[in-house]
Amino acid sequence: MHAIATHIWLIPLLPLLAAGVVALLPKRASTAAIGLATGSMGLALVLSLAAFLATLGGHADGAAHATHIGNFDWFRLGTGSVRLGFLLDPLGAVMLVMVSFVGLLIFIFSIGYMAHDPNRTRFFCFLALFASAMLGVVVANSLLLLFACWEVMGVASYLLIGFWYHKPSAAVAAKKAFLVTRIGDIGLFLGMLWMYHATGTLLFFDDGRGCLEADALTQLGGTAVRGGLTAATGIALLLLVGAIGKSGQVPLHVWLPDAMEGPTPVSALIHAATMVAAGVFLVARVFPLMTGGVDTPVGEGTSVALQAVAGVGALTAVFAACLAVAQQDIKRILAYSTVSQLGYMFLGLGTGGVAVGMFHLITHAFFKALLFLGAGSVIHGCHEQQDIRWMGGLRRLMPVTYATYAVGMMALAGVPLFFSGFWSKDEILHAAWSWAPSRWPFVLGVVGAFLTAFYMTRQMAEVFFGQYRGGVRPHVGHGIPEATHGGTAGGVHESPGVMTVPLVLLAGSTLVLGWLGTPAWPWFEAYLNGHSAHLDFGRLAAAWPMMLVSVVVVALGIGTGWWVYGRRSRVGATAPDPLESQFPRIFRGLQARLYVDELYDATVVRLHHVVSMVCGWMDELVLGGLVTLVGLGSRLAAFSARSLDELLVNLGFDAGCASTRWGGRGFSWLQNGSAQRYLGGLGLGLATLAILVLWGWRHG
Amino acid sequence: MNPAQPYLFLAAALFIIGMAGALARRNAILALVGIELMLNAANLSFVAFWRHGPHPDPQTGLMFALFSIAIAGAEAAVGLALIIALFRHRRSVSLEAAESLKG
Amino acid sequence: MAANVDQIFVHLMQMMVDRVPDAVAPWVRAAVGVGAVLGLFGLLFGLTTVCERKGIARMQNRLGPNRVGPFGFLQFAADGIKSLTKEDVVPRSADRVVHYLAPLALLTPVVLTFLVLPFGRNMVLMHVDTGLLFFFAAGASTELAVFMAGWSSRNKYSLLGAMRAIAQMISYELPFILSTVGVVMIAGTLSTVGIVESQAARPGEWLARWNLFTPWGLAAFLLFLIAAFAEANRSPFDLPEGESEIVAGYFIEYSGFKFALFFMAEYLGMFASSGMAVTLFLGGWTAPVAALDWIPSWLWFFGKLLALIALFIWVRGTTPRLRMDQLMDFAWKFMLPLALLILPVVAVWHYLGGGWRGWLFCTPVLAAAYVLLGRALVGRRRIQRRVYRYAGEGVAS
Amino acid sequence: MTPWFLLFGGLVVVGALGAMALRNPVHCGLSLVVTFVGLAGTYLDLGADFLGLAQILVYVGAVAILLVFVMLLTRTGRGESPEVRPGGWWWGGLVAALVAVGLVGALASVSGWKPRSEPMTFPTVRDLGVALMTDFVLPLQLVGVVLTAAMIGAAILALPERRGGRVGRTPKGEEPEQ
Repeated sequence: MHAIATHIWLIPLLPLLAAGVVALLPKRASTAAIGLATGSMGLALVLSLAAFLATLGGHADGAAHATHIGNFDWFRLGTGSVRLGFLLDPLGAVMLVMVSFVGLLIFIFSIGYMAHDPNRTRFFCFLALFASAMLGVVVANSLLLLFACWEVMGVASYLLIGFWYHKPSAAVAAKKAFLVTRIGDIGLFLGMLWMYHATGTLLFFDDGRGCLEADALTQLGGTAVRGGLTAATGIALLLLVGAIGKSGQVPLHVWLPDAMEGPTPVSALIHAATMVAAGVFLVARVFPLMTGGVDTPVGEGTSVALQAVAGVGALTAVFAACLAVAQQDIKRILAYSTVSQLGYMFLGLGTGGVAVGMFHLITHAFFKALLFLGAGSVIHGCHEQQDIRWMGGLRRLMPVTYATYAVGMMALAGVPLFFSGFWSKDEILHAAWSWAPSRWPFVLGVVGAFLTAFYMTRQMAEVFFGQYRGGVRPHVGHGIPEATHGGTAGGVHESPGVMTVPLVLLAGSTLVLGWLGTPAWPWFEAYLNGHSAHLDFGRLAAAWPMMLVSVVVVALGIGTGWWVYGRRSRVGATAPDPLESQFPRIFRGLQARLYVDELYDATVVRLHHVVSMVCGWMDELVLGGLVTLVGLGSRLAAFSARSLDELLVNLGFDAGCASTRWGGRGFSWLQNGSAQRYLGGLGLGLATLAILVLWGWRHG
Repeated sequence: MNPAQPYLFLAAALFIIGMAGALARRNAILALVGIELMLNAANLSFVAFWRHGPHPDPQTGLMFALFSIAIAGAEAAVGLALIIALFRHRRSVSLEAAESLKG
Repeated sequence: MAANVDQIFVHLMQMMVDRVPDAVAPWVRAAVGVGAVLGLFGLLFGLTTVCERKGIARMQNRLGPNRVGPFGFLQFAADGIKSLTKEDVVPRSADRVVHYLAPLALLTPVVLTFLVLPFGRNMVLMHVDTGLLFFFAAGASTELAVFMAGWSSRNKYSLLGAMRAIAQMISYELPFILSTVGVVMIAGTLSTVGIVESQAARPGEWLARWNLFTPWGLAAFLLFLIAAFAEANRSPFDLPEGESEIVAGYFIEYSGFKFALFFMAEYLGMFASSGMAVTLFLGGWTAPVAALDWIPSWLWFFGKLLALIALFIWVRGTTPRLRMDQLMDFAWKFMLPLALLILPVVAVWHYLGGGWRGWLFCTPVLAAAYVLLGRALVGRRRIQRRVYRYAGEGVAS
Repeated sequence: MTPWFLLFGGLVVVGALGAMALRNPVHCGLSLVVTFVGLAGTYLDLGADFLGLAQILVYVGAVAILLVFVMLLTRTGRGESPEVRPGGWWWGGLVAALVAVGLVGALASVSGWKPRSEPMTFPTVRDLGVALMTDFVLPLQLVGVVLTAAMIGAAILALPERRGGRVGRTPKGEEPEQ
């Protein structure tokens, strides 16, 4: 019990060491690299499971919170010291298990997926680095450590998205992801600074002195800043900005779909299961702060920060779902769906508290990883084809992928009873319904649920039903020779076992996980709060109207989807989308992602250009222009004086003229590029200062 | 006269000589020499204050001078590398050769 | 009795100082000490030159000096008189002041380095806390003198020689200094006396604790010795003076007594380096085994010193000259990394407390580094027996 | 004011004057060495042994050598004509004189200097090392970073440049075009 709690730092350390060692390996030692990275991840999973079991034992013997902390001095600066720490609590433990389990499966999947890539060694180094940073975020007991891991994660994500850096689109996408998340990170950083300023510590828990504990929270909640906000709210909002950036919420969602340029396992690992969940996790971690520093009952959600969380979440859920409807790229659809589901998580956090949001996070991680890996398998089978218009009929060609994908799809759509997505989404909708401040999040959530069912049905119909439409266009894959595929099915094949086994495992967990959080047996919530759960079908009875609503909505969504796409399957790859022929303008608008990128191009980027132009211009003006201007002005004065002179008096002003001109030249003489003149200026300044001080000293 | 004052006067003299030279010489290397002299003057006053200052701190002044020496080493290395780069472009180490960078 | 013999020079010095007034006592002590060192090492210098010439001659199947004095051993006196009486030629275009100052600027720091060498128990001229640093500070100043000599002669060979010498001395100064840091880490002091004392046998031990007897000490000793060869501009690192390439390097334009001064400074520098090697790694004036403690400490020191000088002569007689790029590669790509590696190894050794665990860890690490660095240095070139091809053999093949 | 101070102070001033006023740059560099040696002596006189030796090791052993080496590399050994900017001494002297007025005025007007209350304790090398590893460990690390950066920067600056902006070693037998 205590052994794992005090050695919790081993979990992120192992993949980090693996990454370090792999980084030093030569390129050809890919087998060793794969073994090291996967092995370290496996060990991390074992340790995570041990940690998880330890927290389970914690509340069996009646402890309120099975939280273990280990803090240490990082370095000392003057009299103060900067402290870091590690932490194991149910929230972290469940994340640890999820991250290491999904991570391990994705590592294994990558072995097959990247089998032909010459740079496998580098890839596994980055993967391990990423996993280490993510696990570090989970076990960090200090906002500073969390931030550091958070940034390492950002770097690793950048490296992985741009892994195929020879593709310009990948390089651009990596840069975009990095820069956009950086905007969020500024918020997080500012929040962190503010937190340190206000409480003097960045440790979350420190025996009553941590910044998430009662003393600090009361102090923060009691400190009013302007606008009627408390310091707690301010910090919470800033941290929320960081979470928004990392989790791809509106308005910083633009990077996530582009990030699909990376290899598919990366999309599964980073942009479905783990990294984007870090934002949600951050909000969950600082939840006491989010509630405004006072213990409001969960569900009331009166604090400004929580309202912002819920608002952002609900908006994102619907917005991204709309965009997902019109995408053609199998991974982009999933990407927008991820954004949308993350919105649900925020909605759940904002309206229902930690357990609701986290439950959806966990279930979503599994089925979205499943979907992404399924998509990867499809892409791999179709020779790096990503456009769903060029697929079709894969049901017969890739049966395992089809079956597991269907499980993932139904979980995501929220098909009742057997699929985890149903239970977690239902809880969110339930919480949103009973949320006091507003009914809007609920309405948006229901609309989002409908859209989710709709677009997932569309995707299924396009990819797995009908006839195979590929094999006509030349492919833009990497390293797959053209000759390997022929025949009617274009050489589409089921993926090897190393790729399908993770799929099956993930599908299994998707089916099982839902039962951990049904209203009848809310084990998950109880686990996070440190109670023990009781089986009670009465609660199920109380929840059934909401379940009915969501069942109806999902049925409606799937029905509509099937009616539009499934009835008649698409004839050819170039045929227009049925929706496109019905509502061309709306569809194109959605296809173009509602022009958000263009909006940013036109506003933020343009503004940035303008600002930099203005800066450049100011620079010229101040450094060069001003001097010239002064000179010119004096010359102008001189010229007019001379004209006057010549016109009127014709004598007397010549001298004045010359002296003014000399003055202008004198100013530009200051800026003559001679280092020694500048040094002389420094010296003169020093002398003046010294003499002034001396003067003041004598006479002051 | 207190015991530190001669050393401080010496440091001032060194500083002034260095400054005059750094301002007057055309040769960039010698301007750098002048700046080194000024740095050394600062070091000397650190040590003088450490030895004779009123505040009985056993190490801080020395440490300051020690770090200053280290930084001055780095400064000389980078400065001289710059001069070599300048020489490669202009075939001259005269500071006037570097005056094209003006506003 | 043994103790008296051991301390005989200390007693002599004390007797001499006791006879003068207190005010001048420190000056007398300093003057006598420096005088003794100069005289002793001057004599050693003379004898070494003769021995070297004779030794190398024997290696090259010649006779060497054999006319002046018994077996030619007074040759150095003859050479000294000759150089004192020769005309002192200064080139017309030379920078006279600098040209004149250069030999002095070389000799002074070299002589200063002897101040901190402990020649025997209680026999050190300047007992300071920062002895090792003093040694290196003085040693570093010699490069400037080399530059002065080379530059002021206004001769392209001397300038080339000076530049070669400076580049070489700067490059080898790093491993020279770094290889001693391990010793400082173990001894915990920069004082040369303290370092020697830390290598003496503890009561009850039969073997002394020379740093040479540890894996890292052996490696550092070899590095230090190689760097010392280079610092002394001796074969195989004698590029700055290569007669066949640049005539005589930076002191081409020196003649007569000034030339003799250069010559002497070089040999004194070699003695100082050897003395420091003895102090740092060979236990200074301590006996290797406790049973031999009765032999006077200064005998031990000079015995070790003479052995090292013999090694210097032997190496000079048997190794070919390196090329400039080989010289630089060797310093930067082999010696510097190895010297840096020794530092963590020493730390681990200290942490493990030496003993068999220390050996178990340090030896493989150092050996592996040696092999890997060596292979990296040699590169893909295979070392093989040299094949001699003579003119007239077939051009094909 | 000890005789040592007079000796070393004299060396410092004479050396500095020479370093700034001699015509030949190499003479200036050598004169600078005299200043450095004088300063090291002053430090020793003040009781800062370690600092004095470090001064010799760093300045005489490295900086001065580097200076003269660069002088040789840039072929300024013969001295350029004119060595001083037109009006340079006038300008430099004026600024320096003003600074001198400020500094000397400040020094001369010092009053109420409290003598040290307790006897001076000179730190040993071991004390300095302990201080470097405890109280000053952060500056030490920073200096390490600065030195590393300076080393890399200097190496890159001094590397030959190739066309197309890439910095790197030119292949053998292909001198960079000037």
